[in-house]
Amino acid sequence: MVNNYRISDLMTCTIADMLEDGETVFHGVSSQMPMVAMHLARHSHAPNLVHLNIPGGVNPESIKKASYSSAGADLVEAGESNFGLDEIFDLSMRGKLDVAFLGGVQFDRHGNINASVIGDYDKPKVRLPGGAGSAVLIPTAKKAIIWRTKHDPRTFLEKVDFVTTRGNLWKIITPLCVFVFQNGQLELDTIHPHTTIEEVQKQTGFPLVYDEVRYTKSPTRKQLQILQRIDPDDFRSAEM
Amino acid sequence: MVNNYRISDLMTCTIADMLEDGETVFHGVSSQMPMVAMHLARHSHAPNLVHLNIPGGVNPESIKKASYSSAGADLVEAGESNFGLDEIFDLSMRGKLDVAFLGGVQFDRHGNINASVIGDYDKPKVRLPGGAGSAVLIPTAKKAIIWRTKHDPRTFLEKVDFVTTRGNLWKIITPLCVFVFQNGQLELDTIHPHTTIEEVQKQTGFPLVYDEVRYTKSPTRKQLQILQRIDPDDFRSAEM
Amino acid sequence: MKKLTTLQTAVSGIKDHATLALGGNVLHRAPMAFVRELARQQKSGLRLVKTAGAHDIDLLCAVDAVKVVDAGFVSYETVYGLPPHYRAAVQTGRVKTNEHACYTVISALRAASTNVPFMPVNGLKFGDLIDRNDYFVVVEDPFTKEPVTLVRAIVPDVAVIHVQECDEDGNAVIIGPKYEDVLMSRAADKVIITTEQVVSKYKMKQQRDRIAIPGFLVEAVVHVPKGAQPTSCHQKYDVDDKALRTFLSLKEKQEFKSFIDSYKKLDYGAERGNIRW
Amino acid sequence: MKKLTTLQTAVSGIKDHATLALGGNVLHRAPMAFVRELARQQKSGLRLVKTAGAHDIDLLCAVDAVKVVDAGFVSYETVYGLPPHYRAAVQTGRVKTNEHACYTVISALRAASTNVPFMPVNGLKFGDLIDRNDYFVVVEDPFTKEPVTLVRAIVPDVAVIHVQECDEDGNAVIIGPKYEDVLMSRAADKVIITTEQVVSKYKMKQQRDRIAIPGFLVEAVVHVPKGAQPTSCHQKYDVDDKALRTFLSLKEKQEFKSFIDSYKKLDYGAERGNIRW
Repeated sequence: MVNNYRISDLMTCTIADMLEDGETVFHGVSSQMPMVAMHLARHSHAPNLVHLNIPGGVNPESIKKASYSSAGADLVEAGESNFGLDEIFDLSMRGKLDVAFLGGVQFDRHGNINASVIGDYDKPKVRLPGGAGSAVLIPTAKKAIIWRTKHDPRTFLEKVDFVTTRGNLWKIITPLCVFVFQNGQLELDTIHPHTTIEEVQKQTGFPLVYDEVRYTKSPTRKQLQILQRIDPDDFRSAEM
Repeated sequence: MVNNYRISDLMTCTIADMLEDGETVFHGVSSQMPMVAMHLARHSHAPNLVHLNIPGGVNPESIKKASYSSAGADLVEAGESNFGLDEIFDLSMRGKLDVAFLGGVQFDRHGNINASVIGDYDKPKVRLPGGAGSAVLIPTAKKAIIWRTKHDPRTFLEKVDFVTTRGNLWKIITPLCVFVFQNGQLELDTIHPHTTIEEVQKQTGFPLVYDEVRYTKSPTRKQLQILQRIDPDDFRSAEM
Repeated sequence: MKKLTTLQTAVSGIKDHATLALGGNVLHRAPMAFVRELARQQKSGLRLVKTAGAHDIDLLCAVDAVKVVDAGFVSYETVYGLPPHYRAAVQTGRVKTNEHACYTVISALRAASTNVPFMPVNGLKFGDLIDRNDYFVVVEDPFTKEPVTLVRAIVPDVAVIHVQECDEDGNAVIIGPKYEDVLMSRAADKVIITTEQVVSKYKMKQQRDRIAIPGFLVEAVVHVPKGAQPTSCHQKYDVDDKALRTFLSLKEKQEFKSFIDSYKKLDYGAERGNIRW
Repeated sequence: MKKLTTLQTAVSGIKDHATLALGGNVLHRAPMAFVRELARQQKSGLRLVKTAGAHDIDLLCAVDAVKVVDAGFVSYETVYGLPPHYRAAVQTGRVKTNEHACYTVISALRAASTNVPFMPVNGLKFGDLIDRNDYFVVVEDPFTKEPVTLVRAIVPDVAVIHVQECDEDGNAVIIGPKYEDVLMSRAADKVIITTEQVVSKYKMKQQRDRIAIPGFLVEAVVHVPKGAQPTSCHQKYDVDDKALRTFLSLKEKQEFKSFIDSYKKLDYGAERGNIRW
């Protein structure tokens, strides 16, 4: 047990722990945290994980140059082969993408995800960036993992304004907790060591569902050491 | 006017004369004669003709190594870029393939083409090789040209056993004549200098349609010289 | 069949209300010089097609050149945040967003590239996008009788693609990720290439296996070094952080104009012979 | 996750009645060692998928291993003429031919690669193939109300592809024309690579832009130098004229067996260490 870690470290390590050896895993644009987490997994328990990304570099050896982007050419230059975005989508359609990392802005207890609009679809109050691949990847990837660096009642709410998609949502990780989608609803999986169940409930716009309060495992010393080495410029904290 | 040419030379030069500068032109497998004709056109009146082929070499500089095949890697090695068969089909679907060279075994006066079977489709008397791309290229290429090295009443007949396809058939060239498909029927365009209208009629299983008997232009001295240079191993006669 | 032309001439051929597919992805290899010239020539009513756009779509929305955006995602990347001009244009109703799932843009372009009216899409099974967008429809598969979602074809009038190397015949090499550019070049009715370098036909032939877009598909070639700035162009330059931040801080019409005009020298440089080929 | 295996083991995993996509085209880069081992192991009821086949399909028809052929064209090239064993098998009703238009094989594989039940095909508009084959159907386009022809997906159980270079992870380089091999590797449920050379991961990484099939799609890698003979393998060997003429002259079951067995030494050579990697 170590204490010298930040929330971004905890989240990154928790994401890495969700990944199994040999899985094919995709992340999109503006996805530095999952990208680092995938590398952490490859450098620890999942050396045969297949890392796929938008520019199409399979298993980039290093992510140190990925800087502001997680869709840049560096991932191709460092890759061991090329597999472009169109092919990754096709792979997921064929049921052969194990894990997809995706975003979203609103989430409700029924596992609905909104990345499209706040307000009316045709005349929105807020036009969001859009779901990118979510609407086809969340229904087809075997496990969809959402990460959010914000956790408040406007993000996790009773009913989303618009259903961009739903489907094989597996886990959602936030700065406060991990949700798991099971039994047709978003249930609390673990809360992070630095928070309380009251705090998580206060920041969540629907009643939390759980049997007992479990805590997220803290990063190990080894994980933090690897992080230091593979992500020295701290891209994992870019969104924090 | 020269006389020291063979039927294969005449056919090859006649085919070349059908091609215009700047056109995109495709030939398939076992298509040495059109392949040589395309090169003849590129070396005379159509330097900007775009030569497309199954292995995907765009505008191969030389066809001297094509030997027994017109689908071999030599066409790629000598090409200026790559454009594979799937892409050529797509191009034709988009209405951007100007000319396609195709084969066939039976042809009738209504422009129907059979490359599939003699006899019943499910239990054929003779199973033919199949229409290859014909069934999608003849309806979509702007002009389809058929070449045959055989001209007899079993090839040109009243009614084909099976309609593999029909569509934008433009011309058919044989050792005896050139047919043109117009007014919804196969009409006689020209007969070759060495034959007679009686001979052509005798070898054709339906009544010839023509206003007057016109003769196919003989190869020019220049064309024969170019042929000698670009096809020294006489691939153009492979089927004769 | 001279294909080499000037930026102004190439852009002057674009009609108002044209459907344009823009190459690159988010902040990478967007055809920005072409986009800026569209703004300078005050094109309007454009329909923009891209899986994931950023500065290109945002800039054209800022100058009111856009009517419809077909995209899966429109945003700058993490450090630059959301696209203010695109959002304002959509929220005030000036621009209509056809929200796609990125893949459905790809599917719609694939339909165009094979000239069929629609493409079936697995995966688009749940959610409001299917109901709210009239370019999706669910039908019964005639073979299995199961429901299947179709997306309608999108045929761009022009695909505009910025590349690192091109010869005068239009044979184009893309170094690094190609994103949807190859597909766009097959889906569009016409293809315009803007290029960092115009290389000799001889040099191009030496690297023919790297050619992503064969010349016979290309209508026009424009020599514009730095033509993707302020987005990145692999092996040539990185994102221009300062320029992007400047643009994102602008609010007024006159400011957009000044920003766009500040690139004039760069965008027209090669034509004036200031930059050697 | 060891992928390197022997020819016998790789073939032993193929079930009777499996649907196999065979790489290469007519007399070029057909996976002949694998095909011969299918014959040796007396597989039966196979469904073969290929745009244009020749010796591969003809040989498997000769030994009665085939039930269905999905292809646009089956024939040797000009100098060798028609495929006698395929024709005899079809004409006696032992083999059913699903005649395609080459492109419709591509379309059916594209449908498989995107996991949709069918693919719309422009161009297939006229003729008896549409009516006589139940894998084509004409429906009304829901967007335009025009008729459109659909071809049903073909999902190969296994794609078998012979390449020049592959590493032990399955990253495969095809030198020269790729034909439909890349598509097949995406359409099939499993991919088996037979390869002239097994190269180091280091060497493969140096040429990563030439990789046609990334390793993570590949189930098994079999080292079989000369594995395409008597068809050609670009930059390795040309068509074996004598062997093809010999095969075409054969008539009896025992003759086929002898012909196939005459390749045993070659086909198993690398496993026995007779051929250096």
